[in-house]
Amino acid sequence: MTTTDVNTNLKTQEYLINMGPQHPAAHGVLRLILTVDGEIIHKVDPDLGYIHRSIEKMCERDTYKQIVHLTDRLDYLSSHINNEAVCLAVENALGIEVPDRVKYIRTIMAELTRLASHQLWWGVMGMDIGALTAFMYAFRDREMINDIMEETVGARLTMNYNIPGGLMFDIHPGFQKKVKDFIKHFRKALPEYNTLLSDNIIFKKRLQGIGYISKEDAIAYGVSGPSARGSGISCDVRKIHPYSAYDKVEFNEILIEGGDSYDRYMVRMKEMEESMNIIDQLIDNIPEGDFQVKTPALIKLPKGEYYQKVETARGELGVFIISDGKKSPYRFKFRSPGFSNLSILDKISRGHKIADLVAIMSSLDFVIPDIDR
Amino acid sequence: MTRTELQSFLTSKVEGLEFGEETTQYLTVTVPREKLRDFMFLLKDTEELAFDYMFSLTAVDWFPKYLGVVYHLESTKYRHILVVHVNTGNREDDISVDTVSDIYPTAHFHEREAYDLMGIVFEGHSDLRRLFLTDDWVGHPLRKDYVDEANMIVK
Amino acid sequence: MGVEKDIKKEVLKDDFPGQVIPGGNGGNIVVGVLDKIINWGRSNSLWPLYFGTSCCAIEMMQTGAARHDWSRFGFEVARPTPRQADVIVIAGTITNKMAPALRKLYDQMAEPKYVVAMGACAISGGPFYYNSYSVVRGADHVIPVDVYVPGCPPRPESLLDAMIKLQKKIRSTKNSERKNPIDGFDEGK
Amino acid sequence: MNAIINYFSEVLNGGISLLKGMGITGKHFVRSPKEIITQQYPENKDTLVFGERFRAQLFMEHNDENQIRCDACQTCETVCPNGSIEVVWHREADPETGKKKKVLDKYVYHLSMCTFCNLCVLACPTEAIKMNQEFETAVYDRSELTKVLNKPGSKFSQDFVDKSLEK
Repeated sequence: MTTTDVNTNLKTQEYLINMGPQHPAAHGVLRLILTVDGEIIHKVDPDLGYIHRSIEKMCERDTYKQIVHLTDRLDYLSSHINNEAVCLAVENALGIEVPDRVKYIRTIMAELTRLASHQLWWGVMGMDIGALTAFMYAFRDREMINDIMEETVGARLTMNYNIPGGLMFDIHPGFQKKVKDFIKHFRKALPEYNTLLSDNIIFKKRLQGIGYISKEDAIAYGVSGPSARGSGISCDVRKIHPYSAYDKVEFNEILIEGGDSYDRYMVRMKEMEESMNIIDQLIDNIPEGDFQVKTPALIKLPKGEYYQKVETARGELGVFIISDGKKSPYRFKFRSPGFSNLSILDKISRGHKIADLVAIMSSLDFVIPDIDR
Repeated sequence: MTRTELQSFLTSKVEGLEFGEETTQYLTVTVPREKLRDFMFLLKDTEELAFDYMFSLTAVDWFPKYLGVVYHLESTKYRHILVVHVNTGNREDDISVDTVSDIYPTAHFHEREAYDLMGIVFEGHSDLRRLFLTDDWVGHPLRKDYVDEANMIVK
Repeated sequence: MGVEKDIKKEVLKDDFPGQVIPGGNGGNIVVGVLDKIINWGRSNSLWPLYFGTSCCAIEMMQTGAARHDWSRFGFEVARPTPRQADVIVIAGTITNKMAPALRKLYDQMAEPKYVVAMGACAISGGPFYYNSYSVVRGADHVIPVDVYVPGCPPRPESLLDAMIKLQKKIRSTKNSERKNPIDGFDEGK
Repeated sequence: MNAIINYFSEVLNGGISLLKGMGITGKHFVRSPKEIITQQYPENKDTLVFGERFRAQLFMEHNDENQIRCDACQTCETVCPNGSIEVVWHREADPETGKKKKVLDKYVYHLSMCTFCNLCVLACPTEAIKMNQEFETAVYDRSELTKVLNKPGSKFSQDFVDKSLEK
């Protein structure tokens, strides 16, 4: 028998492996049932619901002002943007135009949230791949954003700063200076990140050519956000359907044609620069004015259907409200970016090894409560 | 295409469509259940429409009449948006809708979610199982008449 | 420790009137010092299990990062496997589907084991207490909890405070009288 | 031949990129102690300052005469999204006017369920409740997290309300 004969005649049997629900690389409580042959993945079957908290059902009993605080807990890394989505949907339905000051502050806050989210993703991605130092650097700089949030909003992570009709408080007097200090610091820190991780040869080898998403697949599976932009699809809601102050700022939509994990990684790294550019353009020009529009104590939306898209750090978040004219919505649906991004996981990880699956999951940047709702 | 163009184009191609009121945010159309798959193929494959991106699939309980599914479609080429409604028959025993998961692969998970939480049966779906809840869960929690005294404390 | 337990059983009779003051033969001093040493060791090398389900996990990670740095107290070795961990920090909501997994993890941990319930969800279900059909109203329905730290999520200092309080609790236990916290838990004792 | 050259150049590049990365950590290692950001938490308790809006738990303001501003209107109870506030009250005839009015018995606050969304504080018409910054709230027993915010014997006072609303 020659060596080739041995290989072809070798009989193997597929078997099942459970990954999760408590797995350090699963970013939470995602359970994947893997069908593997040796170390090669043949099928990935995500088993969700380990953090399904019935938020959509709860929304049907809450008033619109109360719903906002639940959205903090969906995708907690972009909590401000989630709040904004609900508030925008309610404002559009009521026909309220919020003052420019609100729009500017919301946009700055949203970009700060995006920066914080991407920083966390960067640190955790490094950790998943095996580079533990990245975590420390990312969280060092993330604390600065948390401090800014704490001073103006009063909470570090789950902010609940938006209310239908504006903002809960005006910005803190020290807000602008602190944000500028942070941007100044972060402009120096970002090249450090790149030297530490992006240019590292081991890191590149772990990511390049892993988890390829083609353009057609990305659209068909509804992939959005940086994960889709890594395949070269223009899908940035901030550009296509601008909301808040995004139509007043100039920024580039980062598009990389490659489609593998490293490209998705690079999209996010470059997006951080763009976020800083957006903040730079707005921070000195926050117009004077009110930070709130008076809304009735009990908001009742007119009968109908309302949809609002926003771009969170993970992709396109949709809020779909069906109202029957009462104080609570008839049906409240979140189109969460992670849910659609997860649906492609099976397709792109087939044929890869289990260690690569960790890299793919990191590069798609899941937040499980956002998927499970 | 603009909203009115879209509406007239669709009317000329398919019969039996019901369009929503003028005031809705996006153009809304209700499709008869039997025509759903043909309609979706038309939306995706027609050059002028090119609705290739389904960004949301929502199951709704139109209590007490029927259940419904709402599809949000967008074209990545032209950036126009269409909302498609489809309704099941009687809410008690006739709750099936044809699947679109082979036309839009993203619907695969969304339909499983809708089946899990609302109990809509998607005919032709390759793998219709519960997604969030355990397999032995009784009932479909997002329905309006769902009661669960053991797990739910109603305020 | 086991030896002392046996002696006590012999001496104590059921009909003994009044309170029993254990010890008195000098062995107690040795055990007392031993207790201190053991507790000192235990309390300063609490290895947490990596168990973050939702938002609180982020604050837990912040606590482990540079600014707050819980390795100053010996907590830094976050273990993914329950076999090597001493304490579960339940950081996030426990749902009905997750509860068996949590219990399994707890059962797999080696004695002595401790539990910190971090955040409103882990204490009582928090925002999901009412109207939710899939959330466990408090992790202490599933496993015994030693320290509760409220907040949504609690800030890192709060978690550090909770961990310090857990250390205090460990230091004040007498190892001769310690029992497995899960004993009788399911019967509601 | 090419493959061998590629192999060795990759090894070389890999070594360089590793050294670069380690250079950064090395640089941070020898930086001045002023740039150390680690907080010595239990030791620095006296100097620890949070943002002034930071919310850690709800409390009810009492003045020196044990008066409160809460007239048991229950607005906070209605706006609270997760039922962390329960207002227990009874009706009592006002000694001056004879009108029956709500009187607060107990203001029960479930710290274990609160999400610090601040809706109750914003909704309160008399500014009776506020958020404070006492963050060291960890307890050994869950029942300690249910608190009664009004002190025993406290009374509602309209003067107190007027005075603080003037400010």
